[in-house]
Amino acid sequence: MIFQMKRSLVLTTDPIEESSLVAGRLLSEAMGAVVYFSGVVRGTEGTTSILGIHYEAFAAMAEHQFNLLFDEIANRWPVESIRLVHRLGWVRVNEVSLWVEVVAAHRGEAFAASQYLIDEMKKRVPIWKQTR
Amino acid sequence: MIFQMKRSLVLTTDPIEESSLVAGRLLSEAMGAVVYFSGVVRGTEGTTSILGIHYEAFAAMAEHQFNLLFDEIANRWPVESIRLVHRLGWVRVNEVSLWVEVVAAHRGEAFAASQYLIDEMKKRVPIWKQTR
Amino acid sequence: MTISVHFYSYFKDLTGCTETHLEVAEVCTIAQLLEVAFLRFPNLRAMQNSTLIAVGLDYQPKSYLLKKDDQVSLFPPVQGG
Amino acid sequence: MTISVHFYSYFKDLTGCTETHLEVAEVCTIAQLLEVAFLRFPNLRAMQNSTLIAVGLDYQPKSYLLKKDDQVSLFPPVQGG
Repeated sequence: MIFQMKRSLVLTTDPIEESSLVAGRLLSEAMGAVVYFSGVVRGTEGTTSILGIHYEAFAAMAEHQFNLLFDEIANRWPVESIRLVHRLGWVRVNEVSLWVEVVAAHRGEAFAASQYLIDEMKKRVPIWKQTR
Repeated sequence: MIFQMKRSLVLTTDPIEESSLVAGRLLSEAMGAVVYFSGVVRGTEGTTSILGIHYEAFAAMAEHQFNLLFDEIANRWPVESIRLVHRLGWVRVNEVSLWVEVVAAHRGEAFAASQYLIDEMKKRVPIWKQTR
Repeated sequence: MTISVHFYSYFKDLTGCTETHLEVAEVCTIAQLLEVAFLRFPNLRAMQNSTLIAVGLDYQPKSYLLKKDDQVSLFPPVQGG
Repeated sequence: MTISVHFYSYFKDLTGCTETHLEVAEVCTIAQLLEVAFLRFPNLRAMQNSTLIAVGLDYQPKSYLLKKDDQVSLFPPVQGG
């Protein structure tokens, strides 16, 4: 079951090109639901205006922890594929720092899996931010 | 509060161009979360293979019911904007029939509002399908 | 008075038309209109528990009291998305 | 034995380094390693309740028994997304 779910994980200092990512979507004829999440750097942190956020990762551990999470999702929901891109380094306000795509047959599992993925990564995946 | 939420509603027989829609996204600096849902026509209905689905709408009422739903969402969640495109007429297997974008400050409200919108439209908005 | 009634989805097949005009009493609820409709289109009666009813662009209950020039729409459960 | 310890995020500022080597007993838990670390880097002690601990690429509890060549990482709560 675990290995039937396709995964794509990218940690990158390049801007996240959402349109190209969406255009490159693959899904089989049995799939009916795709959920995307784009996390965007907000212009304020608390009450302070910021210019952007610098993201630092313990990259090898981040990849490993993402893969453990993907395994959990594959065991729990019939998801056909997950693609996740997390930006590292300097990300300006209004730019996307996290992009997630979850493809499933039905929307219930696509929404549940994508929310679980984001909630859990924020607890476990070793990435930190520093506002500037 | 209601009128602060931007809305865009399109009912169309043209293919839904997700990449262009994503590229045309507008969001203010206070926004940090965008949720997209793409509903795709599956290749089977029950156990039968199909070629596609023909969507019929009572268009004026569909628009009115979508707007009532947008009002409810605007009253309930601090959502900055919603864009929704529903395809009508003949839609082939693997093509998108419904596309939704919800922009909010935080992911909790973006996920909640998008799921509520889709759940409720499936109960109230007068659109019907006929598989072929 | 005369009430115009529109049909959508497979209700068009059940009735063989997209629109009809039904003659009803001056004081008439949607429930009473439906009885008139079932006499004209007997195939609709079996669907009555799942029939959705709109007047103009809004859903209305069977107790709704019809007014002159009301446009009634009858259709099966919706299936968008 | 000697254990290499990596720091991430503002733990680098608190310690002034990205990596260090700490000398510990041959039988040593992470809890005991942390005590050695707090002597060398007193600023870390205040963070101990929110410190996350990994050995290699996996999180481990303070009761974990260290092995030769274990690579330990210490860092504050993660904030991805």
